[in-house]
Amino acid sequence: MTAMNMVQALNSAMDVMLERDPTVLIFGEDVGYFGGVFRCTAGLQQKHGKRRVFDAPIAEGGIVAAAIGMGAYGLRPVVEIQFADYILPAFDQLVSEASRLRYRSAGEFWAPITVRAPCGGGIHGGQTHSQSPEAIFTHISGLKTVMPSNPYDAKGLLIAAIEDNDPVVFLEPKRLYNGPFDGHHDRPLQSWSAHPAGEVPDDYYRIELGQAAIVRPGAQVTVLTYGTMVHVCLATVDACGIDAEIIDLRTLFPLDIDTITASLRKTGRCVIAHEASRASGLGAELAAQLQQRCFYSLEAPIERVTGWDTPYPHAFEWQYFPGPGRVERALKRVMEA
Amino acid sequence: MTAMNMVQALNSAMDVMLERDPTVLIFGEDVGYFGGVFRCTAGLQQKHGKRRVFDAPIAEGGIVAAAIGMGAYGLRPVVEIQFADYILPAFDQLVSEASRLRYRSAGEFWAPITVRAPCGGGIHGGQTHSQSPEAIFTHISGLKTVMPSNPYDAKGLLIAAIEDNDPVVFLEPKRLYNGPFDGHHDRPLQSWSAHPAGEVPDDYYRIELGQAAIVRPGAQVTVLTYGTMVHVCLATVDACGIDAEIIDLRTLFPLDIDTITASLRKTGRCVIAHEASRASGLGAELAAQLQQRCFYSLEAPIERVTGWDTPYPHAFEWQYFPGPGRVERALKRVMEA
Amino acid sequence: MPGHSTRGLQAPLQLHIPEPSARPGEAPDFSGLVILPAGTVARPDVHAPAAALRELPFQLIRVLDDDGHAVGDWNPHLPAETLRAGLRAMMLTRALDERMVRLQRQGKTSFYIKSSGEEAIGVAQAFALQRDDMCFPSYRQQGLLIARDWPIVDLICQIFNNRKDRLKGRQLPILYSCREAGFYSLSGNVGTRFPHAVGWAMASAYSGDTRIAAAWIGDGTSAEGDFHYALTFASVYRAPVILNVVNNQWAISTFQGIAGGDEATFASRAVGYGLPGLRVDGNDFLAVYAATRWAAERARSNGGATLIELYTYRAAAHSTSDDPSKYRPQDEAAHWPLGDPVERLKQHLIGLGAWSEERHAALAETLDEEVRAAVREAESHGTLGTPPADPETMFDDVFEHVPWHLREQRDEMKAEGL
Amino acid sequence: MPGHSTRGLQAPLQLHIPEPSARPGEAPDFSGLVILPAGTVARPDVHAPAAALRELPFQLIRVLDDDGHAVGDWNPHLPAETLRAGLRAMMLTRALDERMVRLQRQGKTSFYIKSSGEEAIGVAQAFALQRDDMCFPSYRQQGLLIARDWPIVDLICQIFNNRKDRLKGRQLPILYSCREAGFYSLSGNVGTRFPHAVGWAMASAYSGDTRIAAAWIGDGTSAEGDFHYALTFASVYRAPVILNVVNNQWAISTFQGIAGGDEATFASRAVGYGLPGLRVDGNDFLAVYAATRWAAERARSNGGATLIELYTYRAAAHSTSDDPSKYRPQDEAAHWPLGDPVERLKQHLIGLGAWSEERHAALAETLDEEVRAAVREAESHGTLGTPPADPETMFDDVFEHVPWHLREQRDEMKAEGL
Ligand SMILES: Cc1ncc(C[n+]2csc(CCOP(=O)(O)OP(=O)(O)O)c2C)c(N)n1
Ligand SMILES: Cc1ncc(C[n+]2csc(CCOP(=O)(O)OP(=O)(O)O)c2C)c(N)n1
Ligand SMILES: [Mg+2]
Ligand SMILES: [Mg+2]
Repeated sequence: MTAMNMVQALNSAMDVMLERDPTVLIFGEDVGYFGGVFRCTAGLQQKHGKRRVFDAPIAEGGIVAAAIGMGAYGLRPVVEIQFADYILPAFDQLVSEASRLRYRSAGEFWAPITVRAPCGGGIHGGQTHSQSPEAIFTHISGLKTVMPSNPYDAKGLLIAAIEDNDPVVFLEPKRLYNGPFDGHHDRPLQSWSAHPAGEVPDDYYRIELGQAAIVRPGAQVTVLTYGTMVHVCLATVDACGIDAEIIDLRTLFPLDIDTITASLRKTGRCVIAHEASRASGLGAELAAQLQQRCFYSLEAPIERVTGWDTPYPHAFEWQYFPGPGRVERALKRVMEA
Repeated sequence: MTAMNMVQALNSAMDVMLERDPTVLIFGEDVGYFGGVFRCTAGLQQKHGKRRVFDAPIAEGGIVAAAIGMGAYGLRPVVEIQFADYILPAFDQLVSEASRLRYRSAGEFWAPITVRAPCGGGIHGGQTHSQSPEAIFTHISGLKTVMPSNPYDAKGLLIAAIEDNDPVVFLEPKRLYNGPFDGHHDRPLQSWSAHPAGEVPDDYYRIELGQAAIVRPGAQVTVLTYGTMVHVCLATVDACGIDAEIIDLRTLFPLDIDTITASLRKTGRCVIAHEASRASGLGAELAAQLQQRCFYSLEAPIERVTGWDTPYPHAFEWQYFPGPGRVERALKRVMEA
Repeated sequence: MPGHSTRGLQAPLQLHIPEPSARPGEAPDFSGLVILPAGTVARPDVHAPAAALRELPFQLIRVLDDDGHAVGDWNPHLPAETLRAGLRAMMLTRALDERMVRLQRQGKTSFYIKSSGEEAIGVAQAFALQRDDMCFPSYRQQGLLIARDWPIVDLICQIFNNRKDRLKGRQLPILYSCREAGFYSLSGNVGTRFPHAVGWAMASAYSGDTRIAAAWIGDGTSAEGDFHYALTFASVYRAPVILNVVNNQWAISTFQGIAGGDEATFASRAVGYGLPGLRVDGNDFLAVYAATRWAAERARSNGGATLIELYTYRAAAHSTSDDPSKYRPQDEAAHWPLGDPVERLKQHLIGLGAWSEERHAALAETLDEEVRAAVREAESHGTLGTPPADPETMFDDVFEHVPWHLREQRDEMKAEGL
Repeated sequence: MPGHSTRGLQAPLQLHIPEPSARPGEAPDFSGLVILPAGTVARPDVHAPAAALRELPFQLIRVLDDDGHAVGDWNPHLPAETLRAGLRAMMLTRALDERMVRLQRQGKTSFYIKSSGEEAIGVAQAFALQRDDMCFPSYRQQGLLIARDWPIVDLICQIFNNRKDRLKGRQLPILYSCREAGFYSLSGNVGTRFPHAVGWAMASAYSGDTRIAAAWIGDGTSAEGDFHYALTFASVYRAPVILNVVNNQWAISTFQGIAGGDEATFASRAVGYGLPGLRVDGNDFLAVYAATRWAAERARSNGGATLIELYTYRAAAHSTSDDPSKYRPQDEAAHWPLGDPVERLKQHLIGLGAWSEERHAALAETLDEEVRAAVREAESHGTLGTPPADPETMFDDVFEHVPWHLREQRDEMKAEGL
């Protein structure tokens, strides 16, 4: 066990996989010599050689396309998209190719690729370094989408993603890279060193895709969330004294429906929290599933606490970000309904 | 008034707008001399000249990008993407540029573009000529998304879309081009000539964006649908004797929430039907909105009848397509709940 | 200085919209094409630096002259046996195409795409590659499969989407996938697999393998971003790949000028990436073979990628959904100055004394019968409308393992009796 | 023949990963650059056919020689007054950049991007264009705005995201939009506006206007699909646009070889699209002016687009978030063989007898004071952390008219007291 922040945990996951599996290779913008603008691949080229870890042209579509071709050959490429905002030039390759290759070839070819990208806001990144595009991936049949909320999960999930034989979009809430941000931007920064999930095994381990984690058991209301919002919700619940059950989805698609519905059947109330904008966000799918599966258990309308349906406005970050105040009031509305 | 099918109505809308507004121009793959693979622009180059109506390179991203630049100049380009399946290479331009230009420039520049694309299945088009990608557009702040279900609406909505100063994704259910397909693929083809909405004014008229249409008033259950599924739902309801209120959304974003919620408050029951796959489809957003806004009116879980969460499988079109049988059983489930 | 304007004196700008040389009702007009005699282009060393080859993509590599003689540096000097095998594969490709279009008209399949006039491309290129080199074709290189002796009955079963369709009815007719034949899965999206070939080739190099990759894209499709990605990655990482642009003059109804072909050759796109660009008479079996061989040798010796423009003409409709008489002169194909690939190889073989009209006619008949037999066999497994597999298989292969939501939807479908 | 394999005899393939000539701890090494003397490249007629210009993109257009003399065909013979105006604009750009980085360190803004070493590009190009020609810049052409006399206080207000920020706090610092100055809205996405410029130029031509467009993209960003779209559309429709690639050798930590620059010049990408490609010493004010002028005249006379590679060096960090000593030799900028654009124009003016060290020092001081004054004025409207506008404005401009769901969300935000 070593104390790691999320960057170090991700780095360790890739290091372990480069060591274990000669078909694993890593490329992306600035990931080689420099080690990535967030340092997630720092030292990996130096350790494993530039054949295994190298810089790519600024062409996200080309990066994903090359990875698919490598995957079809038999390699297991892990590519970094510098910001999730910049995954869109690769969207056609992800949707029309990566996600369909196995299906249309009836299993002759597949794309065991992992596409890592830092996502989310809270870092003063403005419109194009703050987005949370996960919902659009969850609409695509054949893609898996993952978002860890702490170093321990990050490493275990990334290893599982790399070993997965299907394409995985692996979104990393960059606001959590250095510490468990609870949404109180006016308070001192927290660090992972004080957090139990900042203790990370040095070796190989997996956290299976498709399994949510109940990060706080509770009886009164279910909170479904993921990424940075896990910590915002935890802090909010701790502060406001509502006995909420907080579920960190971890894998956004396919959902861990059993864990989710079991919780809701128990509590009868639900708040969904995500940073992404509301309309057709992942919260919509969750609410749609739950109102159908747990209709007779529901005691209040399911509330969504989300980013507004606007681009991410740089100077109004804290009015946009669904912070503790908004989570708390949603919880109260749901409890009072 | 002239009897028109949907292709002719769309053609008429573009003809009228080319005539009225010298800043309107049309380009896209095969739309010029040939008039489009579905003939929607037939005769327009011959009538208005190749400066106004011309072929474009096979580069959907370039087509949309060029249109945005033209829009910023002051033109009102209408571009055709040959199939909605092929809009994805333009996704980054639509999301990162068209939808954000006005916002990020605080109104200095905007993109008054219309992106037309035939969508949907039921024509034996296989995986890449059958998709219904509307949900991903409805997640993007700054885009409007429209889908007509008949010739009359198609013309009025397309004119409104062209005149709109925001970017509009205009999806045309290609299975409806020639007739109001009711999902009974084993019955003779119907034609628009026998349908009241096949009577179309020759001149200019608008159907405002953002307004749904109640295509069948009813008291027992609300059916929310759009595109081809409007006719499938109408036929199903006619056949099964349930007094359903069928709402054709027409504009998929922004939604006509008042019409929708008023209906649900009245009926207390709801079925949502769309061709697109289920997970994170538009039905999710509708269900999420409705369970929240009409919680205390709801007498049964909201059901979604949708395409399955697989690519569109060519030879199993009628097992994939959410046909009358599935709609009927969903209605019954909702009525019996 | 900025701000200083001379607007009043300036002539207005004009938008240029390119037009083909002839439209329906007009006489075909290829007078604009400058085609130099066969044998005039020098063949550089396969290790020549790309910088020394910058004018090559503006020339046209031809081996077979107007009399059917093989001339010049690029003549690959293939044995007659190989030429006859190539002729046979081209003729079989053509026979299959003809028969399938008829069956489409008879309603036995919904869709087909012919490669008429372009048979030399898939076939000669397959001959120039090794059998385990990996091909990333577009939908018009069925010749690759035929040249690699892939059983046509397997293709027809896919076209019929019948019980023996290995793709389980999931794909439109002709969107094959034949891993064993080194033929990558096709998709309806044009262009998207072009950069996969580069990734595959990089993977082969990464692995110290000896296999190279080859990819095909149309003149029209070269405008997609995927084309640029492929060239960029191929150049940067010196990937062992052959990138082919099949310039058959048309992209459905759109002539090659709308993809930029009036302003420069497609082969010359190579220049800006520091790659060799070869422009080849695509209807000349020997030239296509020779150019591909050159590029393959270069790639195999770690010399990196080559861009090849195959200059040809789409002699048939775009697909069975298309009617070219709506946008180009009906008889344009007949006026194509580079002739027909089958006819040209046949004449060459006859000139060599290694073939005859009689043998040719007999072979054509044999191949037609071969196709008919394959059709009969395929039909015994069903045609259009025959369920290809259990509809439940629809939920397989979305992921490696079927997840809960698809199991649920599969059950829902079964419960619905679909 | 296919199937015939000689695998056993073949050497394994290898993956090539390009590397820059020096890394931290090593001596800067530009010995690989072949830089011919100034004045050696002939200036073709602006109406010359692109096919006659295919070798041009492999040369380097330079006017100022090592002694600061203007030599050769490309010398634009600008009056001293214009040169001094250009020098001033470059110096003001630099002064602003320096001050802003200091303010960023002081926490008055969160982010900044300098154009150090690249000032000749924005400035000389603005001088060569007309003021109402439309610019589609990347984030490193602030010189355009300065040369067009746009008030720097307006820029600083955006950088501070303060009450006078015309963009209402919506954008990261330096992502300007100045419609009145013909400066298109910037975005954090690299490359996406490059093809907008072509669309704008097509629209200008469509409208019989006389204004042309110009766009800028980085060496690294040229790998995006948007680059290819822009060149394709510009070529096909002969759009009146100047497409600039600023090759400053680096893309954050990635050297230009990863974008293909080791294999061919970026200017030579033009060849494959039938466009002229000019490769220009980007640190030579006169050469940049002359090349841009050539391209502008060509575009204005319906001769279509030109691709210009501006060969320069990013002398500063990528942005205030970057530390280049982590990936390139610390003193690499000082070894850049093409010097510094301000210094070179200054020496040229002194050589002409139209400038002096004293006037230069005095001007530098004046400009520094000008920037300080602008900062003071901007600060009076707030700096980082000062609310730029009412948060409610956050819901404006998503659409032309605020729709119901955003009105509702705005009310929700107000009710939350945010
Ligand atoms: C991404 C995408 N855009 C558009 C289409 C529609 N389409 C199918 S084939 C075709 C023409 C392709 O022309 P070309 O590349 O020249 O190939 P050819 O058909 O001539 O072999 C078009 C536009 C498509 N299939 N995919
Ligand atoms: C689509 C996209 N991908 C990646 C990035 C991250 N990024 C910002 S600047 C940059 C480097 C650009 O280099 P270059 O084009 O050479 O321009 P320069 O910074 O040298 O002026 C990168 C990769 C981005 N902003 N947008
Ligand atoms: Mg073609
Ligand atoms: Mg750069």
